[in-house]
Amino acid sequence: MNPMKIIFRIGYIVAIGLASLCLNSCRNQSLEGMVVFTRVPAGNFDIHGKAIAHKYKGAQIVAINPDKPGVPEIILTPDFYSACSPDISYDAKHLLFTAQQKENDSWQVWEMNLENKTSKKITHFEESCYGPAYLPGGRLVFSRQMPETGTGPVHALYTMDLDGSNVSQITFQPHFDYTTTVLHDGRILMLTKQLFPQPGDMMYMAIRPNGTKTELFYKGPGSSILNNQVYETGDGFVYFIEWENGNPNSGDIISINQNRPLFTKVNLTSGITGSFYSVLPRQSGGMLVSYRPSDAGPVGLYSFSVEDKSLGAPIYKQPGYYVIEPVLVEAFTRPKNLPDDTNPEKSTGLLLCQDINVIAQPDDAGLSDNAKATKVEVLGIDKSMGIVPVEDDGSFYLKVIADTPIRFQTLDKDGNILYGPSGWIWIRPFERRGCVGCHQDPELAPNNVVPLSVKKPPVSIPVEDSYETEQSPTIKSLNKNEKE
Amino acid sequence: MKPKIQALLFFIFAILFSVLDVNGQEHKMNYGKTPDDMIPYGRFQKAYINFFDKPQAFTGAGREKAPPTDLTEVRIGFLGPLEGSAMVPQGIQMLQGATLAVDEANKKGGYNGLPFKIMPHNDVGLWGAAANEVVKMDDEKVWAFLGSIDGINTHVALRVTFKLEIPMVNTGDPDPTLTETRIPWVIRCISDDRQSSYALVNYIYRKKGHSRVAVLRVDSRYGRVGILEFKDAVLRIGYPLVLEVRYAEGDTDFTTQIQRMIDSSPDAIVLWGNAKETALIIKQIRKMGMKQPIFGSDRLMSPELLKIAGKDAEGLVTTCQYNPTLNDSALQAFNKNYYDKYGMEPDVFAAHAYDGMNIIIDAIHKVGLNRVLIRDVLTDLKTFQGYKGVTGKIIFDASWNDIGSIWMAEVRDGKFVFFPPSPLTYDKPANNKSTSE
Amino acid sequence: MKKNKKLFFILGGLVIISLLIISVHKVSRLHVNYMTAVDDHPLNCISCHVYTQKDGIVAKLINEDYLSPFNMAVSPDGSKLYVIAQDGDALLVVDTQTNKVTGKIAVGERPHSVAIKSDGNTAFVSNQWADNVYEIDLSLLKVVDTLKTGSGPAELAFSPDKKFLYVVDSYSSEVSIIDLQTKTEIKRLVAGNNPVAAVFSPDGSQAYVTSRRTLPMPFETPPITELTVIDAATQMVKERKMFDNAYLMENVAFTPSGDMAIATLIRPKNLIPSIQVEKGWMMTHGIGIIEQGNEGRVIQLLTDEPNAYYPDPFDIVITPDGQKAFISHSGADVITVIDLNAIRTLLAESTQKKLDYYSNHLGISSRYVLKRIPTGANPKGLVLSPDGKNLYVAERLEDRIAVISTENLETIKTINLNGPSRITVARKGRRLFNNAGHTFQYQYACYTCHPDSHEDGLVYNMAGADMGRNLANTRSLRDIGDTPPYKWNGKNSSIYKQDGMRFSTVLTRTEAFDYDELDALVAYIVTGIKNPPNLRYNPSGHLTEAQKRGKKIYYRTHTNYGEEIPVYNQCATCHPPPYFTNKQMTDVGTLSETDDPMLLDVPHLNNIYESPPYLHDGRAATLEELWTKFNNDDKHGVANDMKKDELNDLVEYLKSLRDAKYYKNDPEYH
Amino acid sequence: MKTTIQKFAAGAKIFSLIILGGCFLGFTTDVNKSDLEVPATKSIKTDIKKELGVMPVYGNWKTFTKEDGLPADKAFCVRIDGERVLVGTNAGLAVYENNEWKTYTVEDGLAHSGVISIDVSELTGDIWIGTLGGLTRWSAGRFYTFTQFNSGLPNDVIYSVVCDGKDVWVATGGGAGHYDTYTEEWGIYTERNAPMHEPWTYGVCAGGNKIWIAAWGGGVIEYNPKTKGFRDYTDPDGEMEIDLFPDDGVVHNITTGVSYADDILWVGTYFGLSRYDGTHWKGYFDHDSGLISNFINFVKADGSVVWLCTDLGLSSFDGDTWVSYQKDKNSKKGKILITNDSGLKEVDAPTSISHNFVSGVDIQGDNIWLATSKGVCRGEKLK
Repeated sequence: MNPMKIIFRIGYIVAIGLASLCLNSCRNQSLEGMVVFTRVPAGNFDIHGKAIAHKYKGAQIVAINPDKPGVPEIILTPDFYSACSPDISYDAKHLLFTAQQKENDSWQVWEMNLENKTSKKITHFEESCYGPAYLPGGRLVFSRQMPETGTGPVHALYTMDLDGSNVSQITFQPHFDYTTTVLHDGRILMLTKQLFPQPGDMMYMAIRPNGTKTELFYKGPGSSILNNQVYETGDGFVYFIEWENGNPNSGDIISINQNRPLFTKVNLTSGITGSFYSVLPRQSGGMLVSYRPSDAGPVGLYSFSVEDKSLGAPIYKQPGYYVIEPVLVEAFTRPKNLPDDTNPEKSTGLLLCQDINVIAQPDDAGLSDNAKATKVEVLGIDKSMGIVPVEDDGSFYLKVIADTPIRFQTLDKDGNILYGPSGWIWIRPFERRGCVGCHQDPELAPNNVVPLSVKKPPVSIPVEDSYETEQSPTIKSLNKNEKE
Repeated sequence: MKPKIQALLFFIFAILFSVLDVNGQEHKMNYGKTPDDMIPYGRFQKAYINFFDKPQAFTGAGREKAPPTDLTEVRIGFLGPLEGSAMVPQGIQMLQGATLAVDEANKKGGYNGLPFKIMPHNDVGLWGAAANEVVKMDDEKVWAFLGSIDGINTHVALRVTFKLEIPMVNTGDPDPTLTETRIPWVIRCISDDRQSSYALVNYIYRKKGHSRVAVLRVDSRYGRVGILEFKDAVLRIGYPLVLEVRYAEGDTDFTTQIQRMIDSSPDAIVLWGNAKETALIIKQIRKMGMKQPIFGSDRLMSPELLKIAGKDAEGLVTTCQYNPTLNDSALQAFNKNYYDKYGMEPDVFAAHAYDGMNIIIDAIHKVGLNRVLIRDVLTDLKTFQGYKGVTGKIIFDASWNDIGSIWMAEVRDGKFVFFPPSPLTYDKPANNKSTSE
Repeated sequence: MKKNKKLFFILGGLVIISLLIISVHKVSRLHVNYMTAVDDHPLNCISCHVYTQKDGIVAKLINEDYLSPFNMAVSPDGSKLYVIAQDGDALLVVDTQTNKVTGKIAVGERPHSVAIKSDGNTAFVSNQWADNVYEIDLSLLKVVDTLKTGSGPAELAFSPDKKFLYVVDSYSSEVSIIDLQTKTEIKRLVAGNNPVAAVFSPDGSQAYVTSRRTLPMPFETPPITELTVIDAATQMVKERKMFDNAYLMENVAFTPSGDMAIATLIRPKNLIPSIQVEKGWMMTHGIGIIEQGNEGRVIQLLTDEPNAYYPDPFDIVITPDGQKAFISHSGADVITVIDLNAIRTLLAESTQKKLDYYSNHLGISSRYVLKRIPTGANPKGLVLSPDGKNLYVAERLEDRIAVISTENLETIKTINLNGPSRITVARKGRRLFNNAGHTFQYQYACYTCHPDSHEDGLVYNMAGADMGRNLANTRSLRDIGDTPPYKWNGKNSSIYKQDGMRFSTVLTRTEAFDYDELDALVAYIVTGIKNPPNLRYNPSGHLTEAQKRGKKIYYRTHTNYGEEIPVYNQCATCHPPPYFTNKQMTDVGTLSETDDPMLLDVPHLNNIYESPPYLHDGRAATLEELWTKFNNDDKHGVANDMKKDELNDLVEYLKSLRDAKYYKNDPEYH
Repeated sequence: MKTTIQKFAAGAKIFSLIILGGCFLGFTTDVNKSDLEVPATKSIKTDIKKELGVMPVYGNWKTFTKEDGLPADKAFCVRIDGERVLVGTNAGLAVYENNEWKTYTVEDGLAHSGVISIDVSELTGDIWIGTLGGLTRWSAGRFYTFTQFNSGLPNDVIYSVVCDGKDVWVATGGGAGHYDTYTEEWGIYTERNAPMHEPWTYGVCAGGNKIWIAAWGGGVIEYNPKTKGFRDYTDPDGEMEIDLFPDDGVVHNITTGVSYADDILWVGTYFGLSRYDGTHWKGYFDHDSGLISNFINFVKADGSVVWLCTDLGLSSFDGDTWVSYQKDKNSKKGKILITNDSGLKEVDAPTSISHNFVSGVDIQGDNIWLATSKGVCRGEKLK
């Protein structure tokens, strides 16, 4: 080898090293205590909050120091065409976000090292992935757009290790599912909206990171629109933005109590005109909110006092940009790392319903015999999976094919539909799920009795032969509508 | 219906009090056919009161109760050793005998078209007792029941029978005290140990002229109560036993007891126990050199004894409550039908159970489905007095004990040969003080 | 060459040593992996081999003698607080002005409650493990008399005329009535199962006695726990109020007007397959109310919330104005404040049917829970100052009393009882054991199903692979350190493994204990849970005649018929002293159709009389039933040859079995 | 055919009446009916009073049957408990309170619907109920059942139960049982550990610091709780079919009941009555005393008076005078038979006991209650 070449090469390497050192030292500016948010070009923003996934063209993730107004912002994602949905790791050293490198790329999840600002692509799907969030145990959860199967733009939640391995789909329903936050108890709080057979309302559901035990967490009145960014504070409050009854001009800050989320709603900003888009409670107290005072003008970052229910001065506001999804670069308590009781080698899970006839707030008369359901029908996406008679105590016990969306409807003794179809559910492999009833008060604990149905082996779903032959009236009409 | 029953009752009453033949017995005799010289304290003292001169009436209510209208079968209880007892083979024979009677009755149309049904119960439930089984029978609504063999279990059953008021027919327990409780709900259709004892005493002492008798008996209620009458009788005629030794149920080595017998130098031996142990005893007696004649209780009349004791059993004399070889058409028909149905020879328990069950069925036919009326007819000392069954003629005394004829059997050429015992002598009824004047 | 040789030896030695180290390491790794069922445990030998020392110098060094304040009473003038130190076997006198402990009177073993006479001069202290009550002269701070009671005396109550002392006998399930003039017990009345608390109604006409365990119920039927009503005039039980589907009714209080009596309780879900914690599927906690009007209506209401549970409610006190009730949740380190007027309104507007519905409702508590006040570890006894202004809270595992203002509902101060300042590993474990923080949404603590670290008398549907299968009778945790394996199916070779990852997956359903926590928990379970003395059946070691006969049967080798009993089927083969278990797995013919095929762990039998029901699935309500009902084939020992009186003798002997220490050095048992 | 039977019936009636009349003639004295007719008031004619001495006489009988709310007509036993009366029938426990009957059965927690013995603990008020299927403790509304399977109870058929302080004793066919309510220990006494031939026991009572057990076939067993020692009292003649001497011991070994009061033990049998004062035995029979029948179902001593429930009516005796109560089969009216040194007096009464087959009796204050084969009845003390 030519000595010159060798010297040149060494020089080159040293130069690069020095350059990168220099660059690094520039980049290694600590973000501790700063606020990171998404800055969306005004024209690309969904001002009515209807889009569940945030995938704004040209959006950038930006950091500012809220205590030092006037100090210019740092753009963290200059190398990306668009970047959204920042999520800070528990030690505040990393950041997850979703981005497209070039204009026509799909959106994928990236992780940024906040010390050196370098990013690493984590998801490698053909379809886009949105809304990442850290999970305990070195994993993350995100929403993936599913290949089209005729049930609409279905998005499902996935989890994987931070190195991209051990990918696992955890939701299986014709819905748009999206992660909002991970609750302190370790469950994922998912924003979800039914797509098939007809569009449903938005609601928050809590779900274990292995996709089991999904339950309703919160739903607003009517067709309220819910924001995809939720925060739980250390004292047990949960904050988010709700467009009550779908009113597009009034996104309000809502607080609910995590102990009793369904019935503790407080609208903190009903007295404030304008619309809110994001809320970020700070550990030190107070809040940062994305707010737009009127129909015109940008969405800026403001401080907000919960006690006074009043807005402070704008912290960051830039014409032509909407500022949303603020997060704090600040270490916080890791949620509980919930154990996984599913078994990927199994193909079924079990479902127990204690009493199909339990109803919310019974009157003293109780249900008449005619109003009592004696059978339950399990419906798949496009076919009935069988009709199962319930036991005398109203219980039924099913072995359900795993990771398959199903719905239920209750039938009386003559086969007439009493209630239903219900919303979609699915059972994970080896999951064992229980419910008190089909349409009971969601705050009702089960009565302590041995359900008659568990005295026998479970009924397998789909019931043999019923898959094709026993087509229920519901499915028939469904198929007919589709054809039309 | 009512005047009819009343008539019947008053008639029975009248009969009991007025008819000359007070006890329905063929001849006026001492209680239990006891020979005069064997009357308790007969030589020294007249008893202040004799208890069993008259039958005990049942004065309780219940005769007016109408039969149920929703029956699909007529249930009759059965209590016997069916598991967990050394007597299970006998219990099964008893059940088969009873079942044969029921089957025959059902072939003839049952009771007004309703079939009879046996409700079998083991007489000693684990951790329980016969009493609990009788309570279960009451829950099953039986009209009467048959049972059992063991003296303890039968007594326990009898006691609760009185509370429950279920007529009880016993065909297998020879314990004399069973009918001496005065509970007016039981009749016995098999001769008791008192009759066996008297026959043996008569035979051993009077006919064979022995005077020094040693007894080896099983240490159970059967052995203890059975030998009691024998012991009392020989004492009263002046020949107290020279020795009474015992062994436990299930024992196989009797050397000690036999040596004690040798030491007591008897001129005859009486064995009171179950066939199996007694057969071993006989072998060991002969092996140890005793040549004395051997006599024994009713349970020894068994193929099992012949099989085990073999040649050593030759000359053994026992009592038996009936003669299975008697040339009687009913008996032989029973023997045949039984063999055809069960593939085995009936034993004494089967034959008596057959008779007992037939008596129950007859009683139901006569008075209908009312336990008190069934009791009344079973105990009226008239309807079934002198009943001719396959086991012979049944004669009830005032305590409803069967004091009909007994048989004796001797082993000759490896077979039991039956013969009637010599008659006991009676002078005149002794000791006439009775419960009411 | 020589040098080489030397080098060779040195090298060789090094190789051997390193090989040794490696192999020791390897062996240790294997051992630890086996015992813990994980492969990443830090090979910390202390974890299992030091903290679990039960006696000896090491045990002395690593442990402390804590006080553990439990129940309390306040002097009539409010100047003194009398605190039972449950582990300190003492009655502490606290000056409420100076917040200082001013006196300490040694009392009997495991004191439970203290009652102060209205003149303030005399205290009575129940000694739960000594079966007596001490009379204490408070001016002299001296025990002046000992009153004999039934077994396990717990709460004390004076009759309204102050002539009688009612003593709740928690172990023998009775109430002893003691004539305070003659100092003798005049009678015992049957109470509920494991009664603990007694209180007289404000008008003095009746006493309410709550109990902890369910009455004996048929297999697979819900628990029912009794509140016993004693008529003060006749001194007889007047009525027995039944609380369906509830148990562990630790304490009860009347409102000053007497319109309600409120007891703490737990509503367990033992009959439902234990497939999830969410939505109250395992345990719920609340109160039982008896209305004075409405024909004495019995109501149960929860104090839980849909996503937050407040386990192990222990004590309850009601303010003199009848407006507020305070409940100590010993499993959540919280005092719940209840608005009694809100309760009154709810009761007034609701039919019984509605109230029955509410008894399972997790949201209804919003209507009457005013506040949750956090406390130190394991709040137990509560007492109000006579003026009702201060609430004293015994923080048992803190050796501390918290003082809460009943007006602004804040903790205003704490009183240190001067226990050891060091928190030992076992103490930390005991806190973990008692606290529900390691269960999803705080729904239950270890203590909930293992009250007093014993067992709760319930059979749980633990739902192995399928639901409705593999019922499991809760087992006592007393002195189990030397009786591995654990679980009825014997799958866990150590307590470490028992409480490890799988435990969190199927039982607590939240993050597993970390290794430090596991160390602590295991240390507590192995060293800190003792058998109470068997004062009922074997106080002195001298067996009764029946027990002696029973012992002969226990050790017999031949049946009554003289047949030899095979060694494997003799009692003492599987149940040898000192623990009366051979620590093996076996089949005694007791598996039912709903059990997966398996062998069962041979249970230890020390203090077995305290643990009904029996068998792995709790089918046998009494010891007798083991043989009268579930041993038809003589597989669980040969017994069917026995007479009933022999069985009685055997049962009497089994009841005499006590702590293993009594058998370890007894030559008769070897 | 029918007329023949009726004629026959009538004939038989007359015939048996003659026979019966003949029987009575033998021991009834000539009485002036008009003098002795007891009016339906609560008083007795003074001339009878003389005869009676201190013996109480009861009348104004009121009968309760199924029609009045009893679960069954067949009653086994009766026990007065303060303001209420407990009756054991073959269809459950009937409780009479505030003029109403209420029935408790297996559904309520009773061991078995055949209730054959009852006692009340003076100490705790608990009711102990002996049934054909176990022993039930009924305590302030809660039923707890002991059976031969779930406890040390000797056998499920409880012929007799008695509370003695904290101890409960039962007589069963599987032996006498002793339950210490404090220690919850069961003791069983049978032929294996007590001087009995067989385990069958039929009655048990407490008195004189002793427990007395009627051992069916074994006479009377005395148990001394202090010394834990036993003693047996059997019929010295040892024979079932006779009683050799009436006063040499218990009249028969088949004993059906024991009762102790005023330092006297009374023993009922199906063969007569025995009295034991601690030194001497005395026997009483229907032919030599005012005892109405030798067949004694139940015996109950109350102070100086003993009550004998027989198959022919109720007898009472205070050591001097016998008073017996019968129902006249024909007139359905009552009959009072008074026997003392001066012979027998028979008095008609407007009301009668419910049935002559009497199984149980209890007395409290001015009230007496009987359990009979057909109904329960209550009598009032006549003054």
